[in-house]
Amino acid sequence: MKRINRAQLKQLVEATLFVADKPMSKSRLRETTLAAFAVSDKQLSSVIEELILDYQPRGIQLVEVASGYRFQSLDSLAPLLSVLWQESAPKYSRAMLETLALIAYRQPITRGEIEQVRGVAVSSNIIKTLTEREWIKTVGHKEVPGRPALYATTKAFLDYFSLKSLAELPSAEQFDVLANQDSDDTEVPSAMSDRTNDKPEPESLPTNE
Amino acid sequence: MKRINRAQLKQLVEATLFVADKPMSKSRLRETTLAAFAVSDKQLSSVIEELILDYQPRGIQLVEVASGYRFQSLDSLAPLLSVLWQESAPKYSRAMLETLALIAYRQPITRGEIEQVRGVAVSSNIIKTLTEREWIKTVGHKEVPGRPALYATTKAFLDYFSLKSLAELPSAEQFDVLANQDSDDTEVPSAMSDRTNDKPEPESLPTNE
Amino acid sequence: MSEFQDAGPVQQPLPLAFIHGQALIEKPQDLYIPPEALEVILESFEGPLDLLLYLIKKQKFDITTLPVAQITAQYMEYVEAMTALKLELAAEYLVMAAVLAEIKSRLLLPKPPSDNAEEDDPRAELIRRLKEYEVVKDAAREIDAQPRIGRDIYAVRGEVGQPVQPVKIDPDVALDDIVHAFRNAMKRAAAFEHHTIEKEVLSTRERMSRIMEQVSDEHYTPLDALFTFDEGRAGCVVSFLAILELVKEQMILCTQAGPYARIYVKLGGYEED
Repeated sequence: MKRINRAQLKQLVEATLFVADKPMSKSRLRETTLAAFAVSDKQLSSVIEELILDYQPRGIQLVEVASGYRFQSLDSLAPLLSVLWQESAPKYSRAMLETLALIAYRQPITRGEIEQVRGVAVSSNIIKTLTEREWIKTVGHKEVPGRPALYATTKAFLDYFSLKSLAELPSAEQFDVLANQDSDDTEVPSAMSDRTNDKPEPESLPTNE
Repeated sequence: MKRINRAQLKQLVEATLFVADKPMSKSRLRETTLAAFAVSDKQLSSVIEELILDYQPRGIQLVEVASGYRFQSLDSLAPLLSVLWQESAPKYSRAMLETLALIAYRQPITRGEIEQVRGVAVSSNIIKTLTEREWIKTVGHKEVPGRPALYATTKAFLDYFSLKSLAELPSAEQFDVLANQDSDDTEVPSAMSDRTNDKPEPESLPTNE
Repeated sequence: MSEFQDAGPVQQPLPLAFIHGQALIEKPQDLYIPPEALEVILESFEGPLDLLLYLIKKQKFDITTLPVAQITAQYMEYVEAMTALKLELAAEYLVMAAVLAEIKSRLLLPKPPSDNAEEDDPRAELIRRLKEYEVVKDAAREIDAQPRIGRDIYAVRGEVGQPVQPVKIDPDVALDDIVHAFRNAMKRAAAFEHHTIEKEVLSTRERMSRIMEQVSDEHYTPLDALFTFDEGRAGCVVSFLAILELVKEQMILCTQAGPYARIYVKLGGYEED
């Protein structure tokens, strides 16, 4: 293990996060550019914290999202920066957003369960698009006839929406309230009452790495 | 034309250069993100100069290249950053493995001698790849016209295959006997017509699994 | 609570649809709707729950006190209008119509004595579903408002200062592969010799004869004159082998004045010096 001084470590972490094409976690940093160096957890954390502070007043920010740290433009500059790209950001249909919301809040969930809550069929196209965007993935199959796929959101979904974990999703409390109501409700065979707790844990659940 | 204060201008220029996927000249900046603002040449130049200075001690630098300004990682960090990009080399072709095998069992051996046994030319690429992997090396020259290089395997070759010495290579004689037994094989002539010795053909590799 | 919910549907209604550029705020009170408009209205709803929620909000009813009679009547008007216009009505709308009809009829029936009146309310399940759907609808809206890459955030794409060579991961090789490769090479070599000797001998012999014809015993022929470019490498090799064979068999004689000098060929064996 080679030695690296603090200034060099800071430069290396900064440059790595800058050139990487995806957010990088501390452990990913350790596996790649820091692999050859003796760096303590404390050192690495303090260097990253310092970088976050360094960039606070700047036009770009170092932020933590689900799968790690990344540099991104200052939120308030987005409208001005959008002229750099010809194409505007895609808009998503309500059907797609509602499906995504259900997968995000109720994961793991089957297509049938989504349809039950929404009251309409979920088109295969929506599932396909969300899968292709790598926002959702199949995390298992429900042990009921037909063994339907169980969907969950991915870290890429959280990254895209600048979230560190599912807990940061807006209106998470409302869902909690609903879920609690359901659990008290013994009579109504609800869409949620058949959810079990022994489902495979999706990767995108809040983590503390 | 809207007004923009110096701090905002600096943030906007910084963010633009950070998120743009190409270097941007001052005029390109004026045409895009600065289009709506009243900015003098002097202001713009001084903001860019200030940014260049700001980043001087950092792992990322603002530099001017032919087509404009761009942020890039510190030159000296490039070798450390290269681990972020990894490429898997294609599996070795049969030609490569046979060449290596002949060098291992018949060392020291010239390229011509390998060609004689294999019945086809040995591409320079094969010798280069094996040399770069440090599995073979030139140990001398054969005292015949042209003084061809004599190849032998290295210690790294033995290490890779967990061999203490060449004597531990599975007995060649044993295979010679086998080879003689198999030489009646009717399939053999078809193997001779194979001239694609540079191309990977992993499927045709004999395996013992 | 989102803007949409805070604003009463009457004071600040959300346009249901845009028809020929005009916002259609509310379903016209008399049920006459131009067919194209109804189609758009239908498309603007994400299913029967969405339509029911719209009707409830429009009448400023509370979901929890779901006035089944009124809502059912309005819902049926929609469904009937859609059916009358022969619009392709999603099956879900008809299922909901049946649910509403069932609830209505159960409410009309005399209530059997029960300990828990609340649980027996036939509206309970529909109310629960409506509340649940409303939460999902809000959540979808909030996810949409969440900052996203490409719209609110631009990710940084950094360049490396110097061109970097990607780290190459060498393929794995098993010792067995080497042994088999050796075995195969030897196996083929045996076959190769066997086949080629016959072939090559023939063509070399043939070439030997032709070379014998070309050279004379009177004067020297330059060696390079025996090679023709149009034959390609294989032809040159055959010629070369033929010459070597001829020299070996002392049928021709090669002489060279000095190192790197031109080589000349003459018919006949080594001259007895």
